Amino acid sequence: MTLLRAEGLTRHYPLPRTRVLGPRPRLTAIEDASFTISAGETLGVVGESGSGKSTLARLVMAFEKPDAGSVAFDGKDLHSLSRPDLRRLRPEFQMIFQDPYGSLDPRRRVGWSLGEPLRAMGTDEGRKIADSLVQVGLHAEDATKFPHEFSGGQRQRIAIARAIITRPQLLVADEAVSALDVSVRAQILNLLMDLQEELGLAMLFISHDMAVVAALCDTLMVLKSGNVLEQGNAAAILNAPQHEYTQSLLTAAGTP
Amino acid sequence: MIELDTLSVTFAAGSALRDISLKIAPGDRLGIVGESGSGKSLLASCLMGMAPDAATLSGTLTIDGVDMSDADEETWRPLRARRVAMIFQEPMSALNPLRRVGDTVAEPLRLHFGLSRDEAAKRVAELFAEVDLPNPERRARMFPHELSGGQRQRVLIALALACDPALLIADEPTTALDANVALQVTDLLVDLSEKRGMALVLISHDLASVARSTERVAVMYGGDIVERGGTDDVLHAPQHPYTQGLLAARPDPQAALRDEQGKRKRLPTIPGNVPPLSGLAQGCRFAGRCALERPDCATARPVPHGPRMLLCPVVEGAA
Amino acid sequence: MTYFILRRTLGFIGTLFAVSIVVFATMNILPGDPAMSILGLEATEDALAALREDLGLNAPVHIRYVEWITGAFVGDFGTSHSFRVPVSELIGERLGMTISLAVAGMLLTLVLALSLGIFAASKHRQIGDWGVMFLSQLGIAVPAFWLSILLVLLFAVKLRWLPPGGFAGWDDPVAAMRSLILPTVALALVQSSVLARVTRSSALEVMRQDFTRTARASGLSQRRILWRHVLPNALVPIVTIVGMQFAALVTGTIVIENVFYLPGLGRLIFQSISNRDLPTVQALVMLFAAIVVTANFIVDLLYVVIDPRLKARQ
Amino acid sequence: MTRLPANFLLGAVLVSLMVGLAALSLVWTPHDPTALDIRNKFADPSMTNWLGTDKLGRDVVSQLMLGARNSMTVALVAVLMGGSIGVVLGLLAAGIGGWVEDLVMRLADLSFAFPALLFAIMLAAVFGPSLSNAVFAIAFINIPIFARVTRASANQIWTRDYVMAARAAGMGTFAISRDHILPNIAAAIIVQATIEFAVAILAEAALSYLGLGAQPPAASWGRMLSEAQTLMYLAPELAIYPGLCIVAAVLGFGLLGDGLRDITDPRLVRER
Repeated sequence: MTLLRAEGLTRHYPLPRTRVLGPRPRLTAIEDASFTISAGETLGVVGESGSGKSTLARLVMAFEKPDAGSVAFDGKDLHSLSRPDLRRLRPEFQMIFQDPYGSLDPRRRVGWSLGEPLRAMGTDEGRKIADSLVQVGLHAEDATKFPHEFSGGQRQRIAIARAIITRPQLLVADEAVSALDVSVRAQILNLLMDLQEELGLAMLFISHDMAVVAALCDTLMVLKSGNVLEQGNAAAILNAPQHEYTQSLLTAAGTP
Repeated sequence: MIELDTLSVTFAAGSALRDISLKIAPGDRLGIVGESGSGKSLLASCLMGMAPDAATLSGTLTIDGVDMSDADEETWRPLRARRVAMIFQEPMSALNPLRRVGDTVAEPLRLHFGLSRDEAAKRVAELFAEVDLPNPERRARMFPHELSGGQRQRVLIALALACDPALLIADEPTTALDANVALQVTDLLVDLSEKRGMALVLISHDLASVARSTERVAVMYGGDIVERGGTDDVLHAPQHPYTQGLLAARPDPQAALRDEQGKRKRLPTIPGNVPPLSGLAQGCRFAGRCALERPDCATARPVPHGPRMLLCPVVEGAA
Repeated sequence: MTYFILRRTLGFIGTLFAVSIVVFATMNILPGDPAMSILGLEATEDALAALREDLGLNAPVHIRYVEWITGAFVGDFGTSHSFRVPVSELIGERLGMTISLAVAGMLLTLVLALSLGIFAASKHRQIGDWGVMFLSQLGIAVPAFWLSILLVLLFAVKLRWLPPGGFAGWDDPVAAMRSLILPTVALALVQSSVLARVTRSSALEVMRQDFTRTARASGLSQRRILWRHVLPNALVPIVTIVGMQFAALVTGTIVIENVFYLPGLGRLIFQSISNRDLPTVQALVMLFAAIVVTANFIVDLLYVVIDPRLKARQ
Repeated sequence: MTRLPANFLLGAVLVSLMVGLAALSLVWTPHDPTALDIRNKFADPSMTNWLGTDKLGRDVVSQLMLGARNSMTVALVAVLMGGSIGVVLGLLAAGIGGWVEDLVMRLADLSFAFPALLFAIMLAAVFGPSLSNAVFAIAFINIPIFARVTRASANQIWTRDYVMAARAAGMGTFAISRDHILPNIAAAIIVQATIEFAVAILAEAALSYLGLGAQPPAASWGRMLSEAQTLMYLAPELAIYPGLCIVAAVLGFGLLGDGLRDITDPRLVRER
């Protein structure tokens, strides 16, 4: 069953003018990207800085509107929903970020931050905060602590706990393990696999590191400078990359 | 050429480097591998005499037979660029944004060798050609913001090479670069080291790039060198539990993704987190996360042993 | 780059235009009867009506604005009704004094601020740094007019080295310079306290950046790094503050002229307030605001010279 | 908590001294500050008049205390007025963005062409000089200052991942501004307010000195100085005390603001 269907997604950013006449220069962040994610499935998006992968995440999260194309979640076109309708739908798709030090409000206790999505939904917090902390391998008592009392890996666990607290169907992860040390990264990747099996989560997993994507994804999409180079079954691409660029990403991720 | 003997660095918060002993001979290519907080970048700044003011050094650091462990800025300055040079992680911020890159590279040439403006410009063009920058004369007149990340890093390498150093320290030189550019830069460093007979110290968290470019490797954890030996030996047959864990935790893109039941394979992990400077154990710093830990590991100072240097009281060292 | 300059120039003209509207509106539309405030509450209705006619107050507001702004464009600011001469003539006679004072003040400010700021940055966390920081903190806290009074007390009243105030004209250049020494010093000490702090902190900021580490790793001396690498990069924020300080400089000049009884525009504006001479006040406020806006415009253009990155980006 | 910085402590001492004097003047002064006693003019400091008397025989200490009250009140009213308008404008600009942000910033740019003194001059020319005009002028110039600081720091917070997470959770612009933006920029605003407090004290003194602020017989440090200036040869010490008071108050708030910045600036904390 298709959960997310993106068609012809295109986004340009205007650049400052350099001359008086003529069209305004623009930067193509992403050009004509189409993909689907089925329920419980993981799509990996690989690309380096400037490939447009973060723009893709913001478009899917409906933080900004595409210049062309559409994103349909559960059959509903996210970018044509009214603001209240979009807000009501938001608990269904959540996001985790790259920098574990920036994704939690430093002035709020962990429990407060975890409760935010619930308050936005207008549901009762009940035991959900404690439950989701335990689910990501932390303790219920951690809710009363502040983010600075945790290490990077633990903070990323908290961010994941916040993202799954509304029991979403889709999780968008933008370079979610890139800032972590290798030894901690494996723990978080395992946690994501556990949660995916327990909750039937679908994931849009964005990374520059082929190795990380390989560990987690069913399908793959390779981006370069806003263009889709190749996409399809992850194992197929990893074993026989069609594109030279994909090959160089694989070499970089290769075993020592 | 450079010899460290039980070099230690202490901050108010705790000890950041502990009894580091290393020898770097001319033409050596040494990799230093570690995660954040392992002390690898601090070690690099010590080799340049650029450790933070708040740090206290003990032990000896010998360059060309002279102990530099408590040398002052004026003693260090003639050595920098001419004996030991360094390149950094962020090629953008490491270049003065208001100067043409050619002028930046020419500056030490004119200062240290007294070259004239024209001689220096000529030498800069040669250096740019040596680091494979296309169209060297034109590049020299550009500002850093007009170059790509890879080109900037090449400019920095040219700057480091300007005064023919005997040792080049590269501190995470490719972390900020895209994958294929990173490969090219790593290969360039190896190439230059071989052609010039220049020693290279490559500091990285990326095992793949260290494997590709170095002959020997030192693995650091919590301010200790926990394992040291030939790069192939260490990376293919790691003996220290930390090195083993670190290598295993890397997902392999070519490996099978799912087990027989169709479930995704979990990655082997090292439990716990990298401890902060103030929370390091008295004994083995890996204590608390180690699978082979014995009761006295956290308190007893491990002694380096084995033909391949190993800092673990539990594992018997082998070659 | 041409586009950048063109856009800034258009913005500059637009700002001047907006400033003129604000000045005109404040002085003409705010509830208040200029005729009444000129003649006082006891004025007869006839006298008020006559003055309103005289000042052209009976025409609709927008017509009066257009007349004022077109006149101002060719240097005609109307007639001062207290001095009975054209406002432009009043301004012309006094402009030299104000400009000399402002330029001298700014130059002394720059010299003091840059040298003290860089000195403090190079002695970061040492006694020299603390000393400069303390003095500048004190300098910011001292009102320029009180500093002037203290200077007069010391150098004019006690030591009798310099005149306490007043200005005898440019005919005797030595006497004229002597009269301007204390005002210039008073103006510059306060201004340079602010600027020295900015210089120090932006120099420290630059010193923390990676390329100073590169310079150090290339074996350059501390001095060379400071003057060749740190200062040029620190100039960008310094120039910004210099632009913003023009507002303070204008204010400072007005105050200082009044403390030292110097016949400049700042003195004129206060005489005009006491005389209820609205056309003169309006013209002067416009002039001062225009100076501030122009200074900021020039600073904007200066960025392009200092920073090659702007040339490329804009 | 680490040791408090020296500038913060010194600032706090000076500020409490000045605020204390101002508060005390509400209930008690050594003498009636406006009571004339011509026979006792220019009295030297004594047990009854600790710092002597002025040209009309008024007690200097009592006048200085009243001046403190005047300064603090003017600064408080002006900074609160200008600051709250500026903060709201800045939050709106950062939260809504687009043309709202452009408009607010254009207006802020425009108002930088008018230093407080020029604004006060215009008001004085139209309405005649008064203390309320001075307060209004000082409040006015605080609006763009706070609008800019608020917008700049708020825009920084708006790019943080935790704000993105809040948006992903379905929080609206107002709720995010209230829950995340304001608490995280509060420190920056308080630091700015403390520094602007010092600036306001200076501005009030200058305006009153020039006759555009407090009118006689109201006591103000600036006005005391303008009176003293005319008597410089007769009683130079009268030109000293009010100036010292201004310096102490401005220095106090300035140091306090710097100290607060040192304490709250995360960059400096990391350095330690």
